[in-house]
Amino acid sequence: MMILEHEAKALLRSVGVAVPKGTLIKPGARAPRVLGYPVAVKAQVRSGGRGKQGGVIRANNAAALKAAARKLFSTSFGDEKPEVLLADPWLPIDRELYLSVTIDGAAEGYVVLYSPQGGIDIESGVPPARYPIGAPWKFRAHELRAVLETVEKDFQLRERVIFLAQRLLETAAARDCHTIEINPLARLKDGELIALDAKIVYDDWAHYRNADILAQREGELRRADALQRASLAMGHMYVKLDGDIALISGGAGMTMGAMDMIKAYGGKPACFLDASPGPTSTRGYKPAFAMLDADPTVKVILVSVFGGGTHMNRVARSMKENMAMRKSKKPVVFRLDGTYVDQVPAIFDTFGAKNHASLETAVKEAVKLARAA
Amino acid sequence: MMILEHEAKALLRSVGVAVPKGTLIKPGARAPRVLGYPVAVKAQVRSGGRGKQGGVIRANNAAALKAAARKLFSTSFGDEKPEVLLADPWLPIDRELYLSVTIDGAAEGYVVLYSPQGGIDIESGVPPARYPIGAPWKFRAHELRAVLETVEKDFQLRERVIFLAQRLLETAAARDCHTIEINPLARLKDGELIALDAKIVYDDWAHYRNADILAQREGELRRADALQRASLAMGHMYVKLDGDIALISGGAGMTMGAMDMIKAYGGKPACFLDASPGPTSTRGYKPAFAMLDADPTVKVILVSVFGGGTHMNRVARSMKENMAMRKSKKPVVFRLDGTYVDQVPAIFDTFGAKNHASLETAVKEAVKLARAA
Amino acid sequence: MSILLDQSNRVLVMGVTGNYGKFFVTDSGGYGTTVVAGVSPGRGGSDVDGVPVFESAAAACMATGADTAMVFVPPPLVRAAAIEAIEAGCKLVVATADEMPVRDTIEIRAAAKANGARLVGPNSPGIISPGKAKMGFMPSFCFTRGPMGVISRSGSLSYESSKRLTLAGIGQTTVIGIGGDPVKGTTAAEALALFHLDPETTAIMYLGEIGGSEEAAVAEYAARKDAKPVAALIVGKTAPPGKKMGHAAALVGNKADSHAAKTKMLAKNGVYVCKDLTDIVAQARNALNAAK
Amino acid sequence: MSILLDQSNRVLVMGVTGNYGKFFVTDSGGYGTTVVAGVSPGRGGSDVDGVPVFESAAAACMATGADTAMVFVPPPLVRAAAIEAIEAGCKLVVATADEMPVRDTIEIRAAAKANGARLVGPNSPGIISPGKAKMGFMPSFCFTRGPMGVISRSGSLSYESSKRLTLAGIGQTTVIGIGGDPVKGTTAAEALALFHLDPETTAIMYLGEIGGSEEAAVAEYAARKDAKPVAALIVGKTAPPGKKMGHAAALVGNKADSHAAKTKMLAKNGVYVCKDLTDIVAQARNALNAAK
Repeated sequence: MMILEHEAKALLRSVGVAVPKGTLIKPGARAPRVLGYPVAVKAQVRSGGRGKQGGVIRANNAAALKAAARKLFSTSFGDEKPEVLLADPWLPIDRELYLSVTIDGAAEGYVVLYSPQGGIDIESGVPPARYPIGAPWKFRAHELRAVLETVEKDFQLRERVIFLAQRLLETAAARDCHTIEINPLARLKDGELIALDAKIVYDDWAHYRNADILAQREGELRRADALQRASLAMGHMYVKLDGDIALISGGAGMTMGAMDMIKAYGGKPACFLDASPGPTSTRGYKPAFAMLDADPTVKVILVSVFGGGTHMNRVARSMKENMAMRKSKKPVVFRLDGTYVDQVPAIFDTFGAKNHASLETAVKEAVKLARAA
Repeated sequence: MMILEHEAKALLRSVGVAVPKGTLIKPGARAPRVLGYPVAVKAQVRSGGRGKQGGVIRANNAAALKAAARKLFSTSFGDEKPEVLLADPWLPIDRELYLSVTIDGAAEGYVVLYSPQGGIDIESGVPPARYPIGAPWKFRAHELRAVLETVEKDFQLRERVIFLAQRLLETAAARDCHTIEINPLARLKDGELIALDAKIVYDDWAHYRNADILAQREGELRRADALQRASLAMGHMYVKLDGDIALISGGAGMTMGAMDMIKAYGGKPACFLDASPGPTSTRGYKPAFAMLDADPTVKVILVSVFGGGTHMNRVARSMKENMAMRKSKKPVVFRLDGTYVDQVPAIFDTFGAKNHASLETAVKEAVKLARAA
Repeated sequence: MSILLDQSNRVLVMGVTGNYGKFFVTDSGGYGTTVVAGVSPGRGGSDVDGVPVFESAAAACMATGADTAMVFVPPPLVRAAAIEAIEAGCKLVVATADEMPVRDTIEIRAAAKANGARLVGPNSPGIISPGKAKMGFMPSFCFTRGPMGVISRSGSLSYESSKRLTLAGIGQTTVIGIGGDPVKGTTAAEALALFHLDPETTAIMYLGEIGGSEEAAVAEYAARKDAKPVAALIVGKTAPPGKKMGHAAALVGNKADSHAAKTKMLAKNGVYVCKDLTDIVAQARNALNAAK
Repeated sequence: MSILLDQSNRVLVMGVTGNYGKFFVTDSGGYGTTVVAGVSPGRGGSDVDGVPVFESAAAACMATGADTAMVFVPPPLVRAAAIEAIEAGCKLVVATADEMPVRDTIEIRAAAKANGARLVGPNSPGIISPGKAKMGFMPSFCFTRGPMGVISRSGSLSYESSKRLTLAGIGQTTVIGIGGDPVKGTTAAEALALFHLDPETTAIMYLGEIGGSEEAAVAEYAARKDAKPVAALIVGKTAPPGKKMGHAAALVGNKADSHAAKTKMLAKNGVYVCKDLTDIVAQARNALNAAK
């Protein structure tokens, strides 16, 4: 998961990377004390494109800072309102660069990306130079130097970038970061490099060896609404969409495949919900139903599971339990297939449910029911 | 440098290692709130053997905790009084183990040490089992398992130890620790492993990539007295001894060699002072003289430098400057040798100093002067 | 023929005494997989359903000639178990676990490379060569022997698709789940290279997703003059940009990641692109016909 | 003969355009060292005192046949420069820098091992084969050619001791500074093995310290039946326990680390132990006489 800019900068500072001496501003706090003016007042949100959405305001004095804070606290970026702001000193920049370390399948591991022109338009410019590393201990300064030779002509700057890149790579590996991106990385008038912005994406699954990641996951749960929280706590992957046919599925690919088919048959999926992760997926359906039953935009629930290691007899029994517990009258359409699917009809018969033999017929029925609702 | 137990435990907790939920106690603070009784009240000092010196006191209630705190704050361990105490819950221990990861020349890098019997008598028992790793990415759980097979019969415990050892190894490498030692590592009644004590020694020279190390170095300077601080800030290595002939030397081996010779000729060295580190060693002699001149136990100063990269003409000129600046009348004996030593006599002549041709004659004169003082 | 796996693989199960390990011995052994050994530290000397259990992969390989490993240990332990199997001499290691830190996968891949071995997974259903052997929990009835090589980023989707092919009479040489993580033991490009060399595989079905760069490799392969015909289904048409759809790699981060861009690129390079799941059989037939 | 270094080594200077690099080219070149190239990224194409400067070690080795590297870059950069030189083909790399994180040394050692190369240092004066070549800043007048191999954990102490030997007419085949850090590019054991095989070296002088485990390796070597005679000086008799004496490794942590324990162990294994610096020449003579 992505952490906030000020958190990313604190991590970078702790590993010897230069970052501006910023001040955190909380809502309703008294006039924040900053080290001097002007400052860049920056909304701390996870969604991208903040710069282009007015999420960074220059303030030349205390009054302007206060006004900027008021404005940013009342603005939404993506679907996210900032809970905190960062006021960084406005530094005299000589040049804006782009530097990141990220995970890359083709590189079989980590990759360094560098562009001599950083900033908010990085995605529309020339693609960054790419140094594939693989396993972290394979980083070689001289290999990165060879990659940068034609891209960055200023050799003193180049050497600083190489040194910094190794710091980022080692940090990404040590702290289980998927991505550490510095954009812009600024060269100040005195030649020093400083991270004006920072984006860090943690590897969720390293939570057992990194207390920061654990805390971020807990923060994510805290921010979720109560119904979603129970489902997230089960390890489910849930993304709300704007349709009315909710999907409880297993496996990311299968879930997307079913979503696409709902659309193809004229319906609109209400969510992506992959309920397969976690060891207790059969019991885990309970919070999924609770969440979707409580969601007023959901008209129909389609359960579509094609299991290998997940056994369909257990899923069918779980469905029986869940149907017995539910208070909602929203219709549920079932399509189970996979290991022990032959045992499903007998179980379904005991509570009058029907198991569709194909995804097509299940989707068609769900679409029909949604229209009728 | 070594950090305090509570700092080490905080670092371990941040990387997913179980440590007791302790409470910090500062001197003069109000009655500390702990999570429950009994607690182990532990002096936070860097010197070893704390347990045997009464630095850990069990307290069964608030009054006992207060008494323990008062006692520990007024006790010296080695030459160190605790500035803070740690009150840890007193846990139901099933067994005490020993586990550490440290640097080892023969291993060409890191080594894991494990003993099924931990605790304060670890050094007098059977030496721990040893798994040499070398470079950190060469750690192999199955190799460690083979080392532990005959040492630790409880295979479930063994598996936990292996998993923890890898965590410590990765942390040592990522955070530039010379040593991470958990002694005792306790197995609780429920089978869980928890670090009851923790010792971490940082690699001083990694300060540029680890802000913790930088902060610890700054703490070290802060704790030093003002005169020592200037010398330490130069990068000098200073250890106070109980004699009266102060030594300003260059190179650790040469300095010890000169100390030993002072002793052999009937004198007593007042310090180990290796003034060679750092790029400005010639200018760097100034704080060394200031410190030693101000030290009432020092009667004579012996300057003994045998330089290769350090050029003797520059050292001689620095001595001239320092002698001109000094207000102290303490005698100084010189023995410079090495690169450009041929230029020394001419420089020394300009301020009436004599350069001894051999360490023997210099030491003899220093011993004579110390006796006469 | 098939790729990577058939009855000649001598399979070692890491974590054989756990629930998954035990089930695998029965289920997979029943399918035809040659399961020869298991490893479970502390439990060496016992057996699981007749399969001998060893203290270490080295001991297991030495005693049984195991050359292939199936890893069933909790995610934090997969790295150690997989590398142990690789260094004991296993040339194919399958790890189905999800929830694995990507750094661990990177380290396993590096160990595999250094030892001339191959990892399949993680976060993958495994691999099956229908009628011969399977390494994973895929429902066997979905698969049948035939000429189609199948590569999938997603488990359930590979069952769903293979069942459709099977019901339509289109069998598979091997179905390999390359997994949903950003770093894979075996990439689409590597799986394609293997199918390319397999004489029995006449056409290839690729089951992909939004996000990641695997699909670029598929297009690149299809563009080769000597390529076998490729059909492909890309799911995630209805996924909103910027959201991770379950798989760590399934995220539309930039234009090239989107469903539209991927299907366009694939079609441009001669891939038979399925419009959705219902179109699988038709495009598979097109690919097979093109191979004739 | 000598070990590791003579005029046939073709030396590359990493960081040649810095002050140390420039001084080295002049000083060491003047002594006889064959300095053939320098590396300084961004300054390729220039020269330092006639020595051509390249952008990379690979380019330098290719153009000049350099096989040995001297590293003069700031401590945080030593790891990168040393590994670059090793991977460009240098079989001997000398790093004199102190203040190096030990993890960096570990990584250089691993790279050296993987490439069949050897590191000398760090935190070391370097290595000199008197009358032939030197890699370091040692004062040349302290050294002369002769039969004694010298191994030292400390720079200045090796100058002091070698000067005493030289003045007494006892020359040296090679004087190698193994350095004061806990992990060394070349350990005492490795240096002993090299001197053991060098036909010109008839006896060995070892200059050690309290702390660390190098002295155990010296005793072990001396105990061999075919060992060449060894003399040794251990400094730090007056050092208090538990205090680090400058070198990271010079710390009496347990009984075996102490001066008394080390000298006793050495003497027991037949080493001629010097009581202090003034005893160096006498014990060196004893060792040389024993070799006759």
